Amino acid sequence: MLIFEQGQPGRRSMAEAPGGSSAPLDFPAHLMRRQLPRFPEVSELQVVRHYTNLSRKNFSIDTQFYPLGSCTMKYNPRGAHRAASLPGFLNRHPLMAETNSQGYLTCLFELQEILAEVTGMAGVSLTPMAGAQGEFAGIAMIRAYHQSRQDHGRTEILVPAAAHGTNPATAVMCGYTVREIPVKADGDVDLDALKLAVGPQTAGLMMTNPSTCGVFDRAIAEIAQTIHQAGGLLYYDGANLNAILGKVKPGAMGFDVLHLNLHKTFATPHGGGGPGAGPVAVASRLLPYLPTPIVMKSKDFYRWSTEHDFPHSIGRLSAFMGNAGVLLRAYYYARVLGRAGLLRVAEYATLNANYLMQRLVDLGFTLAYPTRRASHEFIISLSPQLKQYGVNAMDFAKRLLDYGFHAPTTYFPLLVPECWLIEPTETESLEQLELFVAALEGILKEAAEDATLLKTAPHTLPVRRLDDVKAARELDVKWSYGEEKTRST
Amino acid sequence: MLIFEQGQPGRRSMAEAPGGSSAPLDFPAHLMRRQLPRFPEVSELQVVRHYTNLSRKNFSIDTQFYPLGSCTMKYNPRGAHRAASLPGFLNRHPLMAETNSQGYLTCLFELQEILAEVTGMAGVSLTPMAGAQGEFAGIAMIRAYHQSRQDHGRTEILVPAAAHGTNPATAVMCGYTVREIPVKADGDVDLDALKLAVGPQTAGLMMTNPSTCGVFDRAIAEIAQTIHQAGGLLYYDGANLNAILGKVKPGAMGFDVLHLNLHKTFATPHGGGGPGAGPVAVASRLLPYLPTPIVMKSKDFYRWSTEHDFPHSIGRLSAFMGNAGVLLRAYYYARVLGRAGLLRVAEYATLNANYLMQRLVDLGFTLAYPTRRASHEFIISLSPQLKQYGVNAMDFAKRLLDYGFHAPTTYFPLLVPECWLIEPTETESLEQLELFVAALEGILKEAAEDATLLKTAPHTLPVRRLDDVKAARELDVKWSYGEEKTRST
Amino acid sequence: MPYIPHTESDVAHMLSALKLDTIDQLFDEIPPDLWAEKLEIAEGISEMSATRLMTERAVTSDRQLNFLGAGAYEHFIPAAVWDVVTRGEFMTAYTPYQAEASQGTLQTIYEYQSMITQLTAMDISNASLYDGASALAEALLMAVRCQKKKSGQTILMPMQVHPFYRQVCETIVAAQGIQLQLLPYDEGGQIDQTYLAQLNIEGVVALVIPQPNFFGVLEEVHALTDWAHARGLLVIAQVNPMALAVLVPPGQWGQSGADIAVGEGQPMGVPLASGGPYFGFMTCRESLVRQMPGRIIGRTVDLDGKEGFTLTLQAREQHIRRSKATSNICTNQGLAVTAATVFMSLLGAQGLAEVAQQSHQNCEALIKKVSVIPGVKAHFNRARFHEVVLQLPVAAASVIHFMAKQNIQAGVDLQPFYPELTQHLLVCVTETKASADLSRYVDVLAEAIKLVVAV
Amino acid sequence: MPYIPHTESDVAHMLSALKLDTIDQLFDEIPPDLWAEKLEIAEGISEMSATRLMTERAVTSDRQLNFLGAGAYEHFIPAAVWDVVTRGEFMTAYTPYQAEASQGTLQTIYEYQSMITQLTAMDISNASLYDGASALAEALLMAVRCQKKKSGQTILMPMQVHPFYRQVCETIVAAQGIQLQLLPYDEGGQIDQTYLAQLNIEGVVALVIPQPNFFGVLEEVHALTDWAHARGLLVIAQVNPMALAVLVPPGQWGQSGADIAVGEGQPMGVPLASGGPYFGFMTCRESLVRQMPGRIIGRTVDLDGKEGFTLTLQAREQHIRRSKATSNICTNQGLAVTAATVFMSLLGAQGLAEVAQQSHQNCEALIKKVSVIPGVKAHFNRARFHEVVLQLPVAAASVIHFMAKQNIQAGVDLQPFYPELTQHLLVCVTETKASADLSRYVDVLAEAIKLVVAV
Ligand SMILES: Cc1ncc(COP(=O)(O)O)c(C=O)c1O
Ligand SMILES: Cc1ncc(COP(=O)(O)O)c(C=O)c1O
Repeated sequence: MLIFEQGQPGRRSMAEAPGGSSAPLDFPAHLMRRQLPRFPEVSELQVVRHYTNLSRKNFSIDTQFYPLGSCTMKYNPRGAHRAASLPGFLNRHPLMAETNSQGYLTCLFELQEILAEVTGMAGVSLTPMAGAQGEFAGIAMIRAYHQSRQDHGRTEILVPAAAHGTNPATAVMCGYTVREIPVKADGDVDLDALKLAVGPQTAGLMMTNPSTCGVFDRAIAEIAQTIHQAGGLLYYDGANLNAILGKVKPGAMGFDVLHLNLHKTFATPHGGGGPGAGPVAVASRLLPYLPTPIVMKSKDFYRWSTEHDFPHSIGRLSAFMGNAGVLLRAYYYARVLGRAGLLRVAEYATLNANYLMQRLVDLGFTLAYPTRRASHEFIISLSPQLKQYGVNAMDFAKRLLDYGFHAPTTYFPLLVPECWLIEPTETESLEQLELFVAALEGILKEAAEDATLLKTAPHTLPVRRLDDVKAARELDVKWSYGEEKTRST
Repeated sequence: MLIFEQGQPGRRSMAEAPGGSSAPLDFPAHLMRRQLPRFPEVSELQVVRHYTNLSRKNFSIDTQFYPLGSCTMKYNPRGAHRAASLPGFLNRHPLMAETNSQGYLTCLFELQEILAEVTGMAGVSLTPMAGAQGEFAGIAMIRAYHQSRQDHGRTEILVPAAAHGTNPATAVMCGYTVREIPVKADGDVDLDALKLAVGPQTAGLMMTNPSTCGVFDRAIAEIAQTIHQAGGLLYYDGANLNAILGKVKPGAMGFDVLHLNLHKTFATPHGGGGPGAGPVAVASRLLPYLPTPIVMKSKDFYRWSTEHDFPHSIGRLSAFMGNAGVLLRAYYYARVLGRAGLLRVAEYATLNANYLMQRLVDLGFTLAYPTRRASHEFIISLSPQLKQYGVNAMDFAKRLLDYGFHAPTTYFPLLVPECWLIEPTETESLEQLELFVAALEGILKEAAEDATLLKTAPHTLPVRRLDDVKAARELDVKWSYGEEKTRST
Repeated sequence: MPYIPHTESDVAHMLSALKLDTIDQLFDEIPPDLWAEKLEIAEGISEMSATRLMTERAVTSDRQLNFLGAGAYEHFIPAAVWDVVTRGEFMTAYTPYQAEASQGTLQTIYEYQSMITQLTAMDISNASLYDGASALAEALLMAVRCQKKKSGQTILMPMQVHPFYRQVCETIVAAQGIQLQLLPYDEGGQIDQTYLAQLNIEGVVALVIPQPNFFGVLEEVHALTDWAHARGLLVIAQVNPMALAVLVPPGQWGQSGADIAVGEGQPMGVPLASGGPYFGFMTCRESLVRQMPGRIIGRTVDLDGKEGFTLTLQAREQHIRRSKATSNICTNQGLAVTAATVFMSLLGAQGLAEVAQQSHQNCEALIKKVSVIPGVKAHFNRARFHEVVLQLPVAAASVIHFMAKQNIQAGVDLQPFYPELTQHLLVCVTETKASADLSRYVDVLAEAIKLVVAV
Repeated sequence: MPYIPHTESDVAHMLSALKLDTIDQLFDEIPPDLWAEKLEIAEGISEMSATRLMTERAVTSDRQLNFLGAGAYEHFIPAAVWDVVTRGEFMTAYTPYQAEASQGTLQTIYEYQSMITQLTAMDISNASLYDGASALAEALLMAVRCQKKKSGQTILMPMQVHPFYRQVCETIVAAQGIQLQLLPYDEGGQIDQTYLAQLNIEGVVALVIPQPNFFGVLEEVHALTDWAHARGLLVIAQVNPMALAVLVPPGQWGQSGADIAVGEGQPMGVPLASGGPYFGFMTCRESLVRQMPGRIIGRTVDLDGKEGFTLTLQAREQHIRRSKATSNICTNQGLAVTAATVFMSLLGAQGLAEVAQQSHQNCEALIKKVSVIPGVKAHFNRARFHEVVLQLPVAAASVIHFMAKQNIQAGVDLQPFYPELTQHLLVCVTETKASADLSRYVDVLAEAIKLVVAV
């Protein structure tokens, strides 16, 4: 039942009203609203009960194993949440005087330093509000770099076929055309194709390493050389940084610019779709172009950068300076983990992925890249199951929900048919992995014995399989008043 | 699965350890623990996931309608929770200097005043930690009163048959014997029986009004007179104060001493069994005996009472001064409601109860006291249904759980056979009441058509009907190590 | 190991299943010369130490009396909002790709979309963009896509749109060759309509109308909308949602309403939090929906015909359309939107209107009080909403500096953004300010001015 | 109407169903002369105003450097504890009478009982009592019930049991004619064993042994337990659960262990919170279980044989047994117990031991530092746990007063409780104190003493 269906005209959650006297407004009549918007009219208990119960219809890290590949659904420390929620941070206006903000600015400054160190880059800007905005900032910096050198012929960004959708979309937002580079059967980028593709039109290459194929591209040095020799720059999509944190620095691989998804690698909560934070880090030649503001330190005083500090900046990306609350959580996380802890992230994420991969192989599942080590994630293809039982990757995924596990990422990357991208993360225990294996064993058996069970799954969730086609065809994207009386669901 | 079954030797939630260096302890060897207790050895994620998922197995006000009679399961304002959780309150040591505690003491002082006003009594002590401890304090004061007058022959406390179990249990704890007074068919105390029972041995009478029969005893003035004439005192069990808050003051009814259940009438959360708070209020002749400490005000300075203030106090009831956090919540609640809001509590609680009673009568349910107004609660007897379908009050209750409603109080008060004590509270909406009525209508139909469905209910909860007999007979009240390996559930 | 559950025997078991001796061997496909040296980062600390550290850091900005607005507004947030929103099931879920396991998030956003369209009187809302500034930038891109048949891609941008919003628009639209043409403001702080009348609109595709504008001043939204529509321009409304509880909503501007309406959602239950996470909302006319960026939630049915919610019109999005998507946005500001939904439900339309009214009245009360200080007055003389440009007898920066030392955040110095506003302070007052707060502000301001004059 | 959902038309509909005109008619069975006049209570205020009021009140006790212990201990509480515990499903549920709808609470308490019995090495735990003091009082009553065959009902109560606990015991056991016979402490602050040796134990049923005692001093628990058991007395241990992570648990005291062990549960994840809600824990030997007060949770099976949890042995309780119940307790401290369970799971046994060790070491470090101040030293010379009686050269009250002005809570003045301890301060140090905190304490204490001496 929607919150709109629980209202009654005149009902209010009265304690929430500001109270006090309200003289009539003195606005010009033609600028005043004539009729209040039609909102739910509900009591405080109704609101609390409604949204509490709605929340119970979600899967989440706190309640389920959530091996969603490429999304790094690791435990989100509650301590980070508390620290970021301290009144001094939570009630701080973004434009508060620097003299009253030294504690806050210190955290951000130190976070910049930590991110520079783990990425092996020369400078960091924290302002991008998610991975995709980081990508935008990065490609905009590549663009600014070429322009500053009057190198105007570079109109193309190269992107491996396995890339995340945000990569090509970003390149286009930055005014580039996109050329896809094929990926070989072993998951590495097709170097020959890359060499053929590069040229004076190449502004840069965007890639993740390890890639969304779940493997580390062994030829990264040669790829970097190829791009650099052609005059292009290398962009690193940091969504997979969890796989190599502390182990390999993107800077060492030859990348010129990158973003980090703090809501993945640095364990900040995803919030059912956000917020995130996508700081960018750059090699020294791109320093002048960093998006602003950045926290500067002068003689123990922390301050925001001004236009004088970064006259060539690509500019500002948010009204203030990004998702501060996410940054504070990431800072807390980095401090608690410290040097050794950050390194362990990659080690145990990789251990969990490889172990789980092995166990699924034992069950008879088909790996997309059977000759390779898994990074922090790996891909199985359910094509054999589709052929044998007529049950596809989505059917398997939906049935897995019935077992109380969130599904892996399905049908991405696009190049693997009936694809499952599985990322257990380092915070899950061996027992949890085994429970997942047992569930898949069960489902495999069900597929053989009763395929319909999978094709009509899920069966135990608040709703069964939803009709996406109807959703798109008969667009219903908001409540209409008047519906109360006619509906019966 | 128990938390103990999720551990692995050596696993830890490491961020939670205090860190720092630990020199070996310098205690005498024979006083040192030789082996650590065997605790779960689990990760932070395991703990969070385990208890989050456990919580999801509870019904609660925040998720369900919870018409548990006598328990006043009304909405617990989140604002009160936030106010009581302010760091200045939460981190305050109970013995903190009064000079640093003026804000806190002000809240308590004003709460004392508010409670005195709504009860019509002369003085208040906030220290009892629940209703039952309030009862203890009250009866102990009655005892102290009689003793101070050298009136040593009063050995008996009278209690109506409908009384809550804590009433007789309390009287006994205070060294009294208990005599039960019958209740008439109309729910009022049997005045004739009472008159026969009183005498020089009568220390006092404990009663609630409205009683747990859900009716207001109309002869209360005569009851009071009877007890007072016999030299006894009147104790008011404030568990039902929600029914008359602001409407009738217990002091006006002739009561000499009472407790309030702040976790009922003042909307503080019950916490799955506590904490509560059971402040006591007294008429002036009992003032000297109030349990301590009490907050005193001298020239705008708030301080704790000392022995000099209350040399005849019955004494202290808790290590510090009761459930401070509950008191702060109740204070917040009283301030938000204020004069008019407190009165409305009784009005709308009573309206909801009487309306729901009427609706159940319309469905054909049998009232225990059909000639009476409901107070904030009322009783139906399911005896007719037991006779007709072989389905008892408990079966109905368990089936109601399947419909997503908590059950009313069953089999209490004991004097009504197949009893349901139903208390909707004022914070539930008309629609919610109608949904409850519809559920009962459905269950009534099921009882007629398929009684087994009820007798084996619930069917949709985490467990089905539990074996209480086995629980008592084969006492299993803690986890035993070694079980991990042998169990399979 | 913080957050990592592996015991030594777990690791031994797992390695042996992999027929390996060390975890490092799992990295053997990575060329050894790429392996990092030890990180130059301090050793880890306990939750207790980290909490203490952060608590000490937070104290420096605690307990400030705040009169800053400028796009981020201090409104009271009922406790229920974040108590519910930070439940693990909301906070630690991902984007609702598996609809059946995400009905909580999906229905909440559907309800959000319903409320935002009510508030703006627009047809369609998306599920959020990053913040108000990036929402405006996306609106510009969207407007250009919608006007593809028109030649040119210039957007009229009033000077009194938030300066940071204008900067963000510059950053984001520049690469696609879109121009922002700045419009001057008149002596009342509004869009200069006489200037507009003479404007050559060759190559122009849209007009941005802020309501209220950065100065807190109300624009003549009806006349401006009709002016733009008469010339075939799209109207992009940039609005404060709290103000919309009392001001005519963009869907009702002029004859036919704005085409796209965006804004900063923060006033709807999201704490100031140093600037984020907030959320940008975006709404539009139904006919433009296929050009809209960001996620949209639709209602549909399941196999049994039961109501349910799911991501819809995904063909606009990067994960399906890749380089042809309407935007690159993926992660948005879901949790802030959840908070806004709970907030709007709790306050209701009447409650929001009362907050808006109370804020406005408090602001007018402050202006009155402050005007007794010689040389202090409201700079613009038009109707405004809960924010005002105060003209001071001295430089704003010195006053701000002095008042900050008294833990009063006095306002925003306008000089860096508007060189012509040399001694001007942008001050915001919301419903959170009691009369004693206003008096304190006035007293300390007077003191500050005296001191600065004396220097 | 705050928290009340009724609209005017709801009320009209409901009244008409009841065939009434006004709500007041529902009260027509109440004699009119009993109806109250208008309450003399202020009008209601909004959540915003109430929050502001409470915030201002809370500030007066905020940011204190706390060295108070005396039965309430400041330990660090991981954020996860109360984030989980304050979920609506835990916080707003009632006592788990409907077991099938309360498995969350029930299983949690079962796990709690398991952990507490591990910690104390006792057989059985109940689900909590109000606090440490009332748990001790209930233990006395229980001991008397268990010793029914013995004549007399005197309990040996050492002076160095928390004075407030002794007062609570007095209040609660007095009515049943139970006597507390006080035992003196020796020069080391322990139970005087030579005194015991000569004691006439006629009519005595039990001995209370605190560990550590109110002075922080460790008692000779083995010798004392054996002494008592040799004389047919029950042993009631009154223990700090945090100390039990490193000290020999009551179940292992002497030859056969304590009979009943109780204590204050607050150190296990419950905030200081001005004194409550805390929780009293109570454990006992299996043979005594039927005399135990309070709720007990048992594991059982459902109709399908599936594991489940339920209230058990209810025949001891007031709601079944009424006047024959083992106690009148009904509502207990469920939510605090839930917090303790999460806390103990997070810390683990090793973590608890580390907290205990760190606290102890910090206390010893403070004693060392503070001893350089002339006239300041530890008063008792025996092993102790994280708390110490400091002897001062001046009255403790003046020192406390001075240090409170510097926002340091210096300790508890012992004179009101022990007239012989004229210049003595009870000081507690936990793991939360950093070395800078200790130095600050020492500096301000030295200053305070100087000042007091000068007066
Ligand atoms: C490989 C990859 N790149 C980029 C992104 C985009 O990041 P964000 O969602 O933070 O914008 C994602 C997120 O799913 C991703 O997995
Ligand atoms: C009528 C009545 N009296 C007394 C009590 C005991 O109060 P408490 O549980 O707070 O000890 C209750 C609680 O259920 C009650 O309903």
